[in-house]
Amino acid sequence: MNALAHGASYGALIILTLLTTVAMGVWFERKFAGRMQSRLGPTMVGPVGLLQSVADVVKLLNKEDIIPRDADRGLFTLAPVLAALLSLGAAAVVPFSSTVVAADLDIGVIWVVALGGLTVIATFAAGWSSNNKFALLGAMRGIAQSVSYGVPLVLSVLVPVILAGTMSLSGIVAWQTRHHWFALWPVIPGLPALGLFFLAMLAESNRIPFDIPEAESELVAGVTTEYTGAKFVLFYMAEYVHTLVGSAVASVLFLGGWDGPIAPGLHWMVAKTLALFVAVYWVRWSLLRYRSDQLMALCWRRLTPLGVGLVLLASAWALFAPGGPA
Amino acid sequence: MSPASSFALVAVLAPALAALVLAALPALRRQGTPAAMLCIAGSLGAFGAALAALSRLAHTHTPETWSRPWLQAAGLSLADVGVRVDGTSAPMLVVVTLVALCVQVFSLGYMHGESREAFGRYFAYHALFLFSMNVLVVSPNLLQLFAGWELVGVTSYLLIGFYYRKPEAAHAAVKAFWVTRFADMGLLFGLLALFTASGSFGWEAQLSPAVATFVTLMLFLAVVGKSAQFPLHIWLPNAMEGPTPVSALLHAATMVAAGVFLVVRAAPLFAQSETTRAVMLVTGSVTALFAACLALVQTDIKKVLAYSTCSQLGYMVAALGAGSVFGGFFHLTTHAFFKALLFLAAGSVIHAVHSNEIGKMGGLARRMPLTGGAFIIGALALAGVPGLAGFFSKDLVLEAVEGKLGSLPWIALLATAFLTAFYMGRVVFVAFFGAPANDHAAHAKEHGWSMRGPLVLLATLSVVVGYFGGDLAHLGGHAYHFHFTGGAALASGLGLAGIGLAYAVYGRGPREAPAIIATVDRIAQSRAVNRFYEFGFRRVTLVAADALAWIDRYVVDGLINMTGYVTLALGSRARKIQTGEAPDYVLAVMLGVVAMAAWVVVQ
Amino acid sequence: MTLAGCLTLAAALFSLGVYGLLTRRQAVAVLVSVELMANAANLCFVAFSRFRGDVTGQALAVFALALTVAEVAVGLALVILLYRAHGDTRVDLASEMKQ
Amino acid sequence: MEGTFFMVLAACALVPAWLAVRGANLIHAALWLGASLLATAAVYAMLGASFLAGVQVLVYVGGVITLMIFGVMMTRRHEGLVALAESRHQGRAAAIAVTLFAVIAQAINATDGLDAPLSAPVSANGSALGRALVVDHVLAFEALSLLLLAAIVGAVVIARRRDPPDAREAEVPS
Repeated sequence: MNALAHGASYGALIILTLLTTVAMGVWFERKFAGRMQSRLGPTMVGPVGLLQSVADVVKLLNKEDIIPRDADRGLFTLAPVLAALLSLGAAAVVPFSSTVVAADLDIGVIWVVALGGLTVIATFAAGWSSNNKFALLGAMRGIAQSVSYGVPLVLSVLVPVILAGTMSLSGIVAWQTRHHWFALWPVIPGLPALGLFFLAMLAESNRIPFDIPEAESELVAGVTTEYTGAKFVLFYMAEYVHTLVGSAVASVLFLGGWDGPIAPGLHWMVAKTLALFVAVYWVRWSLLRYRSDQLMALCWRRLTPLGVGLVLLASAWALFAPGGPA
Repeated sequence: MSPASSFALVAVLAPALAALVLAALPALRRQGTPAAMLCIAGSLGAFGAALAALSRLAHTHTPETWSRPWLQAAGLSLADVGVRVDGTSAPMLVVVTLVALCVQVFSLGYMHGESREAFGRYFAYHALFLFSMNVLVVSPNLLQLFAGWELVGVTSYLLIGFYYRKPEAAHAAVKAFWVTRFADMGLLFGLLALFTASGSFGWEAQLSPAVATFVTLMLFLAVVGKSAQFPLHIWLPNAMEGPTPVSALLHAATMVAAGVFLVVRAAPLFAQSETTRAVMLVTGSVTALFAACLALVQTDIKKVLAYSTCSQLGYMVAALGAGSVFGGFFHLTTHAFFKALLFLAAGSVIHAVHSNEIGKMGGLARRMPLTGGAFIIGALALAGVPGLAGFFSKDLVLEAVEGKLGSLPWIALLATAFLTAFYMGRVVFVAFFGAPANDHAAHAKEHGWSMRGPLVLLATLSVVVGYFGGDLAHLGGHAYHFHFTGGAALASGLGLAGIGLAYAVYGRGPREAPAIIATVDRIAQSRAVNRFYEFGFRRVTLVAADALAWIDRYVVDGLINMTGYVTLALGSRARKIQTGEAPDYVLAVMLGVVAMAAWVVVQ
Repeated sequence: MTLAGCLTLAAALFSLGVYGLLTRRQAVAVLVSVELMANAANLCFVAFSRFRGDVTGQALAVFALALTVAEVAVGLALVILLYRAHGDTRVDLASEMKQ
Repeated sequence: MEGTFFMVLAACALVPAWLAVRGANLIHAALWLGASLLATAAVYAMLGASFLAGVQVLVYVGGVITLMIFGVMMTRRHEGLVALAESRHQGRAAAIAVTLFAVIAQAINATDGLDAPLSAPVSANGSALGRALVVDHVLAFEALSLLLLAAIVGAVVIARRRDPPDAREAEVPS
């Protein structure tokens, strides 16, 4: 029961933090995008527009909750909830420090990847239940994309798993604490694996340059076309959380997680996660969208073989390098 | 492996090699002459090896056997295959290979007009025949002998039917094949009975009298077929449709003698059955006399010789029936040479005048002196004129038969001797003396040395081989020493009388045949034996076959068809189960699963 | 939680799968039922693995899982083919073999 | 507590399973199957097979269900998503399923020793399972790899269009 209480309390803490971070993240992104585009971004609500996100949320929650007449009502409602739950659920196993973790599963890596994969279901449910052809097209693209990018994602995740010899996220961090970060050494499977994970994560969470399910210039707003109000908030939030958790996982897997000098572990972890989070936005506001077939070609012709190669290299390293994993 | 048997093995394998090469390389076979040369080389090698084996045996006087187990099962072998060199097989091997060699060389000239392809095919058959015959001759047991027996049957079929585009030839080939095959059933039954009774295929088994009689009678049936004894002689005259050298080799000197050879080989078995020997004696003398009568009236030179062969084989069989194994074997040996000589000389004549009819010849002795001389030597040898090969062996036969079965066989054989001299005299006087019957005969010429050489060689042998009787007997462990007796005087007197009569009748040109000969001719024309077979075939076999066919069609097939109809009917009902829809099949599978699971649980 | 409980659950899932297999005509729905049955079998493997204290059962379950995935991939390819041929995916339409 | 939890999970597995095999809507059926499989995964986790539970979620729910939905969407027109056509074997099918369950249940009842509480979990971190997979049963593992490869190639070949796709068009795995 103690573990349960521990998990529950930390879980609640982490969720609250995440939600706050999302709110701040939206503000940060708008300011960031504004600066990149030589404008100011939000300024009106609160000091330097800090409360803009809060205002947005309040506004959205007050909006009418529209369910299209021919929609599949059950799924239409389930989809955003599922999306939010899954992204938050993935966060449950991410260790923010050696103690701040809701559930330190021995198969944490699989948990994260599996829940990430399940997001597809939510995407699909949203797109299909809307009974809107843009939404459905978006869902179809999303499924193809997620299923495909699941492959390089898993392959890139396998690199630290093989090198550390464990599937527990905190175990991987602990290994890096004892030895070195995987992004730094062995640099050849490590750093490319980080890049691979980053790209695959962008695709899995439908971020630019892989935001084809949304593709606002083509599909209005993709799967979220018919969503308004609270449901839209859930989707929006889920996407942010997904990205955030992805960044956290990348930090854990490749950048040593809470490992760092001087400052407490939690600070290091948050710093690394936010750095990656910023990188995601940087990419978002810098790059253009890929075309669907280019996206697939990239996945199957470039990233997947690369991932296989990295896994083989990591295996070789684990087998032959001196002082490899036990 | 001892020298003699290795020589014998070479004698078997040399022609086999030639046959194999010719079978495997159709291009070479179709070249003609190279194929012939290869075949003759094989025969030459075989002859040399046979001679070496014989001389070796003459030196050691010890029979030799080399064999390997064959058809092994459960540690036991059914029989051995190999070679056996003894006083019977070694001389026979020499005779066979020598005659074969002569015939093949002769064929080089005789078959010259054939297309290259047919020429090659002819020699390929010859090589195969020689191999088969040698297998038969050297076999250490009766099973291998049987294999060789059937092989020579096949090659005989192939060679009789050599001109397969000619309907008569094809027909004759089939007839020979079927008649001998019918007789071969006897050999098969005999062998099976022998194996059942003695557990082996050896010829030295001791059998109970009844079994011995059965086995030997069955073997003798095969002999009757192969050696053209009455009443299964009918295939041999037809077999003359084949090329004449083939007649000389297969149907005079070697293959037909295989029957006699079988009896000689299996003499220990035949010695155990008085009954069989009596049957042989009767059959042999009847055949001898009967065939000689038929030979009187034939106008086809080859048919005269064919019936003459039947007749002489009857002599041998009669000798064997009388218990004189060596008498039969000796006559076999001498007959092989002079009958081959006669056939080759006849072939030479036929080649010159383009006809088989003696009426279309005449005066050939002057135009073809060598051929004529060879034929006359052969005829005299056949007639039993003293000093020539036939005289010694025929005398031995008559001596053996004398006094058996109330002397009737002896009288028949004496009469045959007379008739033999007469019909041979007839042929000689009509064909070789007098005036040429037509332009062909008038312009006949001798042929090249490939045809004359074998004639000279065989003529020489026909003269001298009789004097080696003692050595031959010694080799086979028999006692024989020629001494001139009253019987011999009687036989040779009858022979001379026959020649004289022939001269009286035919010596001064063609003349009306005497009444008695005309009668025989009428009887011969009636083809009584053939008609008996035809009757038997048409009235008995075909009717029985029709009845069986009816039963097969309406009873057996009816049952089968009924099965088919029932199955079809059931199938069209059952087809409705097959809906082609997967769920139905799944349903059935699941029913089965549930039933099985329930069964297990209930258990 | 007992082995009997797990096995009974598996049996119930399997029977449901059988029921679906027999009643469904839509190819994908048939696949759904088959998956349910395979899953029930896997549950048995895992339960016995725990019961016997032997990891082999789990290994078997992993193998079965992979097999199922392969089956679904090929099955769906066939469904697509069926759709191209008939414009529909009802399995009872594919009865050409009947003739 | 554990027993109750198991009962809840069993219900969570069975009810969606029922809906999966009875539901008229194919998409719903596939999703209900996913739910049932998730519940089964939870049972796996309870049984100490956490790795298997994760793989179940990853492969089955994330992969297989997705593929199925994809298959449905590729092969159904939008208006035809509802699977109205039911087989005519309803009654027989129900009888067979019930009999099967009864038979198995009877077999379980009749066997002694199945009611004892389960022993300790066999694999805590998956390493034993890993060893079983690639050491003890490596041949089966390799054979399975080959099978998967064959299945991938086969699926691509079966499902690919007759006319060769535009060179720029990447093949979408399905």
